[in-house]
Amino acid sequence: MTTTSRLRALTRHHLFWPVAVLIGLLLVNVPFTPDFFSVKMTDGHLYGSLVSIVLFGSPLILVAVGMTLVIATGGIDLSVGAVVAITGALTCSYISDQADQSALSAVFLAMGIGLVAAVVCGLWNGFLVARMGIQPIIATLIIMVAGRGVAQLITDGQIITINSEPYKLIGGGYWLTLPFSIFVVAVVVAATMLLTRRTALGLLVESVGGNAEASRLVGIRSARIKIMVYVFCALCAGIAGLMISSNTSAADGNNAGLWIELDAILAVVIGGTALTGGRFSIGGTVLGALVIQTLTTTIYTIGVPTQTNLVFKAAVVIAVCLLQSPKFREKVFGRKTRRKVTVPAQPVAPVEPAPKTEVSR
Amino acid sequence: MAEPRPVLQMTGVVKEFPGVRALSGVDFRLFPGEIHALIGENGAGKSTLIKVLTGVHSLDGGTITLDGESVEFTSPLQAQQAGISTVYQEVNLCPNLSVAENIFIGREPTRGGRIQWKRMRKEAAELVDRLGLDIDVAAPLSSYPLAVQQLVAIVRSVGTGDRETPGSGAGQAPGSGTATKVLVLDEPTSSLDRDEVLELFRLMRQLRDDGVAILFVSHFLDQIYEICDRMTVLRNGTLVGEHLVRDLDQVGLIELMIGKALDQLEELHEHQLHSDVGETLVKAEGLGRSGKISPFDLEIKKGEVLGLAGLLGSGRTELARLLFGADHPDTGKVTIGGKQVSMSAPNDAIGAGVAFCSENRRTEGLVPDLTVRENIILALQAARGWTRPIPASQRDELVAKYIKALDIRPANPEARVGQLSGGNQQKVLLARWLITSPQLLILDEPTRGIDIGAKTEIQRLVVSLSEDGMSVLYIAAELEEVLRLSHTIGVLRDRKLVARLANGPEITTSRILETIASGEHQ
Amino acid sequence: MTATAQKPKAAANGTASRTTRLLADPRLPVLVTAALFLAMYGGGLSRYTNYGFGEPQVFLNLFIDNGYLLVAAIGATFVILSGGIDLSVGSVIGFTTMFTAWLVERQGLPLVLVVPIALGVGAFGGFLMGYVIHNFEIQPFIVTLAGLFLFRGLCLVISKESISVSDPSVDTLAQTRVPLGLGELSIGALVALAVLAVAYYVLHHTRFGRRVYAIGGNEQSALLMGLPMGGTKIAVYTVSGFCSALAGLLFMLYIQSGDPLHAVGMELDAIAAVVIGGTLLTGGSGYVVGTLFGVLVLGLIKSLITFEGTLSSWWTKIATGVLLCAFILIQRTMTGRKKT
Amino acid sequence: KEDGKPSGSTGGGGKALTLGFSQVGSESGWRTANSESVKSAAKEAGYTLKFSDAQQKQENQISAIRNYIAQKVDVIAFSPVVVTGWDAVLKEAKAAKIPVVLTDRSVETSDDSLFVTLVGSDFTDEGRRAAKILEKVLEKAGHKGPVKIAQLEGTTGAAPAIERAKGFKEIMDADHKDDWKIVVSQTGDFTRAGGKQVMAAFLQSNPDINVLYAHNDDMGIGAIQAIEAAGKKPGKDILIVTVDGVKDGFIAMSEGKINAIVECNPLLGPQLMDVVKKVKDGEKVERWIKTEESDFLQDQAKDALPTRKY
Ligand SMILES: Nc1ncnc2c1ncn2[C@@H]1O[C@H](COP(=O)(O)OP(=O)(O)OP(=O)(O)O)[C@@H](O)[C@H]1O
Ligand SMILES: Nc1ncnc2c1ncn2[C@@H]1O[C@H](COP(=O)(O)OP(=O)(O)OP(=O)(O)O)[C@@H](O)[C@H]1O
Ligand SMILES: [Mg+2]
Ligand SMILES: [Mg+2]
Repeated sequence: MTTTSRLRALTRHHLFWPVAVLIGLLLVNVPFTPDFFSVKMTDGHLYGSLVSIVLFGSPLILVAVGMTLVIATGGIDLSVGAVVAITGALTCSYISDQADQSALSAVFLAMGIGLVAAVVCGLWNGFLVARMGIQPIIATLIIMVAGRGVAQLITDGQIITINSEPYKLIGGGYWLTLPFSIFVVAVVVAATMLLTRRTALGLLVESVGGNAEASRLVGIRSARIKIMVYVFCALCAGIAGLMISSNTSAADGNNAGLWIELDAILAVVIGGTALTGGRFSIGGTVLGALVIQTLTTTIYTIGVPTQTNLVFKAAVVIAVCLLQSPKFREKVFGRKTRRKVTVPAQPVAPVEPAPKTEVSR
Repeated sequence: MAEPRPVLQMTGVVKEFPGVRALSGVDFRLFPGEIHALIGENGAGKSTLIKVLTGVHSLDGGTITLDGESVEFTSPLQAQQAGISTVYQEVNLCPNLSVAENIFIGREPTRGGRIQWKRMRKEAAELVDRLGLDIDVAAPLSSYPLAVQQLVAIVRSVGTGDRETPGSGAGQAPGSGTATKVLVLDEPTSSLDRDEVLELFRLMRQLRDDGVAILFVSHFLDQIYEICDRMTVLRNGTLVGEHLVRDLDQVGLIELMIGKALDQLEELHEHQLHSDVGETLVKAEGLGRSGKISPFDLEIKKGEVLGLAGLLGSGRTELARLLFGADHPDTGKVTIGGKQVSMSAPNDAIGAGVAFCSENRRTEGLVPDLTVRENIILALQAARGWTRPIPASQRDELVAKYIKALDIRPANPEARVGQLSGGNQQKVLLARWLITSPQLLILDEPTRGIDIGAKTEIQRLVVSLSEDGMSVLYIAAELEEVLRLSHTIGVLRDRKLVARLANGPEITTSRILETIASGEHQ
Repeated sequence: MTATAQKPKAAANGTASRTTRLLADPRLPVLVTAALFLAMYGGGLSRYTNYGFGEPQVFLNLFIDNGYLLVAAIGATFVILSGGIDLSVGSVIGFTTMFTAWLVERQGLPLVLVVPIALGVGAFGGFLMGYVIHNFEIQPFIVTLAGLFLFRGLCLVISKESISVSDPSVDTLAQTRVPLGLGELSIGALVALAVLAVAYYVLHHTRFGRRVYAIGGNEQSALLMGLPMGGTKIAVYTVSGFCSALAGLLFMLYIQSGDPLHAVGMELDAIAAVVIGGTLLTGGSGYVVGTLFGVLVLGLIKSLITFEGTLSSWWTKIATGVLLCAFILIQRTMTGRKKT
Repeated sequence: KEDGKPSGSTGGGGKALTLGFSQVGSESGWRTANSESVKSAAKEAGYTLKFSDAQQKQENQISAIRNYIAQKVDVIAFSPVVVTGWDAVLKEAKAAKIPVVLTDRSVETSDDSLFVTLVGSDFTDEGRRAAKILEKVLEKAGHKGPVKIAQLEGTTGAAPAIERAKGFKEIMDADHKDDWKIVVSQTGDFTRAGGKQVMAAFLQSNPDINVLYAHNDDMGIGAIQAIEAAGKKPGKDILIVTVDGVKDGFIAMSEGKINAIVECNPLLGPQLMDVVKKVKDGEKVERWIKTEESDFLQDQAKDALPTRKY
């Protein structure tokens, strides 16, 4: 009895299904790659599938975390992919102009420039959404379209290759035998959690997303909060942009972060945040992003033919969503234990005896 | 017709929500041609019973029979098709559609599949007219205040019951063509004023005489005694009794409801207003907004309770919204505590110590996904800014205090507000503003949907707050309520502040009604 | 005792000034979009007359070149009005081109048979998505995103290579031009306009159409009002699937080939067109006529950029973004700022 | 030029020739170099160039061509996004007597007279060349035993990806049926990030891979990074053959990390202008003008590097 009820409580936890799916996906790999879970030391750092999942998944986690807050306010940010491209392009083009590409100061300055550009994009999105009252999807579509053009303008349509050891660290390097990006992600996620849960930001964000008019009437400066989350989201995308360009030591204005917005939104939803705004879960988003990255890796390792990649992905996404839907579980597994009629044990109250006809006719 | 048979019978109805048992084995029956009151405190399970009946919630136990046949609806549509017409507690209409469409949607008059717009508007206007409403049925519903929306919802449900109106010809009834057998009204009168209530009652009687069984929920006991034939009392999700109205007096009823002898509910009937109000706190000069309310001058003193009286749509809410900066005024200025405040957004007013508790708790008040605790502290937190969260201990203490003071049930600060009963939601909203301890508290129908016990409690609270020096702008549909609490009464008519009456023994409800009617007075 | 009280007469009409009323009119965004479109067209005229921009055919080409987008956007309008979203549009279009090309060319089926099959498949796809969205209460964004992956994947499963359609009946259909006084329109454009007319009728003059608005206005209320929610929702996605498939057929006529990468990202164009046309993404407010202007605006932006003719690849993107942005901002200021 | 329509020149005389050029997009460095080459060559030749970018969408390209027809340009040139579906618009061009030149890749049409000539390379042939050069690479490396190939494909469904795979397989099936085997093949979307990520997964699931064939340099470069992260030596433990020949590819090759590159030359601007002029003047041109391309092995890398402009 207690074990089943504990199991119940466990399955009710909002992170249960994302975790279950993640574990399931990881296990799928084992028959194809028996040493999938093994992690070994190579060249002084850890190496293995799990490590690469985290390494390659880092940018997605970052973007998705930023996206979570935007979605929680009832918005959406389609421009993250373009911001990824712009940041990478600016940073790399600055570094590539340097005589000494490995000079720390130059690298920091370059990253600063890139991130400032990201913040500017975020401010613009925030301005359009919060001050001008333009629907988020269309407001951010502008940068989604134009931003990639800007990124290519910066790179001149070429792929800018750089050769900077310190810059390489962020997205492709290792520290304490672990991919450095793990630490970046950990810091950003921790900072986000602190920022939203240790201050009142989380509450206000959820309030704005849950009922915008009510929030206005309690005096929440929702415009400010919205601008903040768009800036934050762009900043996260910017850091992801640094990572992606650092990972390959190259900035690709056209392809960097292409369609990452869809994956990020998917991650947010798998993590249990509703697209309509309101309650959000950063932990869920991180899990969601890991699920997606694992799915991608799985597709590569188990040898799915290229032409069926997308069908496979669709199947998994549908399966995940169905599993997460209480309605579905109820309909398929549940048989919903209805009719466990619990007739009252209470002394039934004095019901008037005769149904006197009270018709006033 | 020897042995009258209930048109509707529910036996042993059980409904559980995670963590709450909202109904435990309730029996209920409804006879044709009667008006049956369902009574209970906030959170007793009235709305839940209605929702279980009409297929909004699934049944966890028990049976429902309609016309002798066992039924279990899985959607409101099915219930409607079986002849149960319902007005739910919160206004559930589509604000983006026109009034006429809201009345007819799902059963628009059509010819060859094409909606007959003209006919629909004409019939809608007729139906609306029967409730004494004079509004443009082609205008979107959202352009009307809550009370009008409430009436439209009623029109929608009753209008279909007796559409044998000769003018409309066809007489094809709602949905599948069944006539209304059961009409369910969950607190339809909570924001209506006297006139509308009378109109509604007239209509209800007419329907009853036609043999429709009516289930009526209200917290106004007077109304129940005025119109109902029989009543069922719920307490805490259990049935405590079914009585003929004439067999049970108010005192007995209240005792049944709250489960203990009632002590001093009447107490407030006396004017016990303190007379020493302070200097002017708020001063509005020429404040107005075109199309909403004509420019008005208003003064509220420290510790004064200013009540607003007026009929539905007279502009009380609009006035309050302007004072709070919820709408942008076209003209005029406001000074609070001697300083002029720019009223461009609620923030300005809040900064100057004004609080506004909206009449429309669902769209303008609560954030349904957040917990009781979060909803309560929201205004205070917004005022402090996001960087300074309220310390957890202080927060929990405050929340616990108000949950207790207002008797919010369930007394669980972690419960989602959207799952609370209507009355309890209202209390949460009140608590939210009370903890900000404002200088001027604007209460727009704060007792809407609140049971009598809590209502007295709230009124007492208002009195004591004003004694402590808080100014209150009080709006209520019930004139008596305004009269009981206010030092001064502002009378509105046709969106114009027409008079200010100092409260005193000579001021009575009829006096106020006269003022409203004549429109001019000093 | 209340006999003395006179009912205040409704005054909603007189008092509200004309401008306030105009600003509140839900039709305003459509009018503004239309006006801005004309203004933009005028701008193009004055700038590129020498390059033949003034020819009526250039205007008609907007319809010829965007007919398929119009049909897809009309489907999207239904979904968005109901408060949902459909991301599978582009993929379904791509899939339809691929599927029909495959049936016609590789399987040798006659076109008269292929067209209904393709439309049926599209509609069924939409139906399935609607079914999942409604019955399992999963967010439409995600379900249709899965649809996006699925249909794009199915394209590739049919064939990785593009299939050229050389069926003579497709040829004739594609090349038929209907003269229209000043210029000519293609079959595709005419079909698109017909779909627009039907959609307008359905949305404004049938019960189904009004239910779509009701659900978009407030889903919970619509349910409690006893509207057949599930049916409507599923129908809306079915309509969208159908329109996408029809758009796919028109697209196939337009380019006479099936290719697994056709119409990638077109869902965003469709959604953008709907929103530019004044429809609210939150649902319940908007007009399908607005969608027409949304599509025309997007098409015009493309045309203007081609006529400009000197833009490098990235400036093309930037210019598209800037024009879009300018358009939206002007539209926004003209319709008056509402609180979000 | 069996249809002889290029003679329908409108003005000639002093007026500069107008060329409408519709580019696929700017999806890669290769493509950008291609656009630049066309632009600068047009400038040099003194032609008025109408350039438009289709953002990888055929419909954009079609409407661009329609617009060129409306603008009555002298010659239309374009790099088709896909090979099919051009008949209608090309017929319109023909009706308007505007000659059409294809660049970069061909189209499938029912009527050969719809375009005059193709200036460009052949993706299938590149695949074949890649297989051929792999033979040399294996020989040079003294490789013995089975050849386990990992293939990094381009964007699924894109013509270069399909044809480069096809050509490679053709030779493989013909000459190396027994000893060569493609053990894994996935798309890396023509990008470095894609190449790196996919290669990392390959190395996990198939650690015994010893040859990599990447459909473009960028994916190859990404894969090199993944190989290095796995502690292996690109160019030694795993032999690498790529297609394209961008500068970064040559740099990697000169560092010994790529073993061979099959060139696919984007700089066809001057050739195109030549052809345009000829077409305009009604001269006879060949049906397919191949670009000058060669294959490079590691020892040629150092010398070839300075010639790489993009
Ligand atoms: N969806 C829900 N989820 C969880 N609990 C609910 C839900 N709906 C109602 N409840 C709980 O059921 C109980 C009965 O609520 P109900 O709304 O029926 O009360 P009521 O009698 O209508 O009160 P009121 O007079 O305030 O409207 C309350 O404790 C409420 O919190
Ligand atoms: N016949 C009418 N009855 C009621 N309201 C109307 C009528 N005609 C117009 N209205 C609307 O009423 C609004 C004023 O309503 P307001 O909410 O201020 O009234 P109120 O006095 O607060 O009434 P209540 O809150 O009881 O509905 C006006 O903006 C107007 O749009
Ligand atoms: Mg209730
Ligand atoms: Mg009011």
